[in-house]
Amino acid sequence: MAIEPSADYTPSELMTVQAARELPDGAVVFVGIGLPNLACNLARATHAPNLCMIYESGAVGAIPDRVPPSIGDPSLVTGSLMVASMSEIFQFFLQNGKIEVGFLGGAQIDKYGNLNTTVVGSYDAPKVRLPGSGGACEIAIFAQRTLVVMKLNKRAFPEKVDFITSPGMRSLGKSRSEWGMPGGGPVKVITDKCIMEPNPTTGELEVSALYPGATIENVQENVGWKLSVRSPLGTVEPPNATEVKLLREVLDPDRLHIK
Amino acid sequence: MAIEPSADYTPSELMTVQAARELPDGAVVFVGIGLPNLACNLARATHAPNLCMIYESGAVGAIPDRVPPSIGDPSLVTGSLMVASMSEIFQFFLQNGKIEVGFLGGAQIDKYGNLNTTVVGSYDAPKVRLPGSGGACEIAIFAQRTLVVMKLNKRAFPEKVDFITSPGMRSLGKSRSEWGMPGGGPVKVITDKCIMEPNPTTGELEVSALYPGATIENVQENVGWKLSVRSPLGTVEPPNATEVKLLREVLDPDRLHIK
Amino acid sequence: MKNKVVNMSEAVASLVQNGDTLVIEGFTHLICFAAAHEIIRQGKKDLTLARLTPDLIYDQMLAAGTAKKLIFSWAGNPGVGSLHAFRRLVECKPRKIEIEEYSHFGMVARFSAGAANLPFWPLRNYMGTDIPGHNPLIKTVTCPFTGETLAAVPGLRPDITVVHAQRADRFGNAQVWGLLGVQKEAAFASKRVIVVAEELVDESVIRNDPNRTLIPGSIVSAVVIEPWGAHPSYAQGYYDRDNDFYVKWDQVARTEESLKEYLDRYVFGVKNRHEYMQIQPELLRLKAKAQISEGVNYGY
Amino acid sequence: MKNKVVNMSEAVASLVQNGDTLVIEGFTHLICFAAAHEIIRQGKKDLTLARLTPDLIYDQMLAAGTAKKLIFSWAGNPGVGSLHAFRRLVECKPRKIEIEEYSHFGMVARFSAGAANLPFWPLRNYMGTDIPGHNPLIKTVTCPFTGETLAAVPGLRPDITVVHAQRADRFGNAQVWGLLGVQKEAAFASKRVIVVAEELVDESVIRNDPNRTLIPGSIVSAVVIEPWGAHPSYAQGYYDRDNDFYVKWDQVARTEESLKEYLDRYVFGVKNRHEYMQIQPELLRLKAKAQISEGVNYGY
Repeated sequence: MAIEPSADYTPSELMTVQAARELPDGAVVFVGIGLPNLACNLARATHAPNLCMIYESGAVGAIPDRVPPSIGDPSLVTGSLMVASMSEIFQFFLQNGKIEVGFLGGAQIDKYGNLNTTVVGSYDAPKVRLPGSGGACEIAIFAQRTLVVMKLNKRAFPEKVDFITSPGMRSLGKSRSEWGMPGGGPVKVITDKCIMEPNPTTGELEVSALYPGATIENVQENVGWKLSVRSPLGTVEPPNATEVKLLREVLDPDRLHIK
Repeated sequence: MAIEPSADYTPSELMTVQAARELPDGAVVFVGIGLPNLACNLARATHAPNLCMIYESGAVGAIPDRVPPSIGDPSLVTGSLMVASMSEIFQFFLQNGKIEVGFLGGAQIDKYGNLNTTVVGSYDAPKVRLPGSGGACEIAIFAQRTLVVMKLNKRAFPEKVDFITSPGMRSLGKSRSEWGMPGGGPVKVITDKCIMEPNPTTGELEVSALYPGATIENVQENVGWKLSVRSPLGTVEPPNATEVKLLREVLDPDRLHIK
Repeated sequence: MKNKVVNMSEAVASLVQNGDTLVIEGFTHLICFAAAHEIIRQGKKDLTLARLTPDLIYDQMLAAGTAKKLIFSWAGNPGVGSLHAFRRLVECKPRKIEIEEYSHFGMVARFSAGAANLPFWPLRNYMGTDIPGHNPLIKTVTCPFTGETLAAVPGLRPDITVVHAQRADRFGNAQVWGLLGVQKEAAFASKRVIVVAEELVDESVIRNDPNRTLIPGSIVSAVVIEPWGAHPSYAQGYYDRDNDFYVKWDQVARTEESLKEYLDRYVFGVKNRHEYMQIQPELLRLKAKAQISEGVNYGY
Repeated sequence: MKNKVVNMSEAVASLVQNGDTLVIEGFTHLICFAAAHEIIRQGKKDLTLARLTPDLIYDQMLAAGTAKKLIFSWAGNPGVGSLHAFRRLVECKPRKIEIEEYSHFGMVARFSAGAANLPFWPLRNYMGTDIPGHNPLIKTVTCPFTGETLAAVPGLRPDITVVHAQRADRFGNAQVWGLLGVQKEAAFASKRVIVVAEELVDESVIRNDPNRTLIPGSIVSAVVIEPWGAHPSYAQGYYDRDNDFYVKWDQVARTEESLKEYLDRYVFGVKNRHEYMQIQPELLRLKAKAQISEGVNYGY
């Protein structure tokens, strides 16, 4: 595999590559659509050929031969290892702790990694009504760990979300362990400028690595709470030429997800 | 179909024919092995071609091409309409009230139609340890009605069973409705000398019809409680030649179940 | 068993009542738009619509005024964005429809309880979220063995459920492959069931492979044979999902006017699914390619 | 994924520990006698054996002294009569093994709860029966919506479950058709899973028909390829049930001596299933006849 760095890459490509690298070979991953799906396929095409991709629609071990526009695409079934009913997906896989990594995103994430995909404004008089939980609530509760992929933006990173759809490290006044949540919660938040990780004591998201060219000030001005910064700060390997080529030519040639 | 009466028939044949006649065309029947299985197949071959036979093993709409020696026989699957998991059989079919008729038998039946297939003697020091409930307990509770097929015998028809595996019309001091049991209970007990039915008020089994040649005294001497007798007593059509021929030549040619 | 085959118009007229709790399930796969369109055409109203993903199908039914309430867990246009008709009804105070909201797991649990005839279903969910705070039907139950507190949702027993299947016989024995969603649970939970199939097959085809049967004819009230009945959703092995239509819907539904034009042309403007397909011959491009599985031995 | 294929001796040695709660499921169909025999040969002991129908397989394991406890719902010889080794252990006071007894529905519920990682499972059962009076693990739970009292059984989480399948790939993706029993629930409930298959197939065979997959390789610890591994039980499409053997067992098990002779010859007297079949060439008469299902289209 080429390790030459890519001459150019977009923020979406950078995020996708970072997410892909978080997936160890052989892991059982609960995949959402869009960038997470691309990240999984990129991992499969590079360092993790045995990644097991599971979709809430019931497809297990999917190997889609096109970019699936939805998590229930027929291409996720053809050639997959198993079709599970949704009752099995939620009870026997998720609630039973068989999902190692879950991907999440949302309209808002707050300083404890709580995600909102339900409503901007108040529930009874919404400014924007979002789709709601889908499986996100239970992915956040049960997956052994979750990865959040979201672009930085002051409105998307408030100190407190308008509605907690998917709980993070601390929600409604209690920590995950106080709530008795089985999964590990959001271990990494992958943004377009940095990576955040929860503080092991407080559960607050703090900057753990900056991307090449980004500054803490860049990040802070897009985030609604006072950011802590880890010391020493981790480094991030930029996308290499192979990864970018795969994304552009094989995995998302029509640029459905990578802008 | 010939309606000429059969020149001869055995008590088992008589019981099987009586049971078959209780099955309306199109009914969904939960089938056990032995005489109930024969009765269902006889009904299918005569007046009820659309009987839907369901087995606790998961076979739905079975049309076995041999006499199945067990309720999990492969012949129940080949050519059946559906294979359900046992979780579906017990939850979606039985508990959900979708079974119209259930067949039961046992080592003992008492005056309220309670059945014992668990133990003769005490549970902790059994005289005879029987197999136990299997699905009988829940068939008794959930089937819209049950049919019991058992030969008369004083030890088999005690006033009170040693262990209630499958509740009848009244058990542990309460009626079915007081217990909140969804199914209708044992509407008929088909023996080799008579048919018994529960008294609508007390729930006690009483003689509702006598077979040709049998007397109340014959019956009473084999039963451990003082029998009430309905008036007028119903009549029972003996097996006809077609029924006996089917049983002997087609449905149980090796006399596995009919002795 | 008796022959239950009727046409969609007869099935909807006789089995869907105003005020019913109606379920048309199918997770991305096998969503029966043909039934929804006929319900709209017949002017059914005051329905409570339940479904994990309301999707375009309930966006259309909401826009057409058939519903008074929505029970759901994800109200979006999959892979595209918002459901605009839905949003117009709920982004106002007071809302123009009632909503009752869960997560997918909660909806699956409600159908599972319904199918098992249980009054509730336990799940380890919803702690630390705002979901139960806005839905009084999410309660808790205490485990009699461990003392743990679990979430509980009530069983859902629809009046009528429409199950779209790849094939069925005339008695309603229905076979499905590919994604299964919660169609089996929804059907067993329901008082009445309409099976809509792409293809009518002889009973012998069903009996040839009984492990493929999703629901037995014994719980089915009517069978409708409706090729392409799931478009713009898909039927594995029959036709692909019309992803372009899902993208286009984002524009169509953006205003009440353009949505009404759509309904006038494609729902009220046709008598049935056959006419719907006739005015869109280009849809035949979605016909599935062949990738046939191998048989297995059921002999003994 | 890594290749998990090992032989039965290795699988049992590394994955079955003395004192484990062990499940070998399969309702009449796909009961893995090959695994039971190897467990007996290796002298495993103090096992808690759980299974709906102990059947001949646990009668043999009980007779061989592998178990301290039995969890079950129907302990008979299906279609024949009694399990004599079982009866010798329980028709005495005090019993020579512990027993914990349910009905089938109760056992199904215990496995379902285990697979779903729930501490209990609710069911409307056991009212008016003597079963809960002899099993303190059958309790009640109150519905938080209706106030009804339901029965509840605790989740069962075996240490090790053996699933016999018609075919599997080397990663443990296992396919089953015909009767499904509670094998899926038992496998998902279990900490460790051994898949035993009649036939090793390439991953592409599994991917050719994903709706037939009962359990995914991701929950499987080891794969054993063991043709005829279920005899005297059966594997649909591979061989018929040996009904004669079930009848014969009634005599074999009637005395401790004749049962010991059986074990000496057919279990201890052979190294593995291959030898077991070699000394009984007449069993090949049970080979299944062909009745092949037709394929379905997975294309789009």
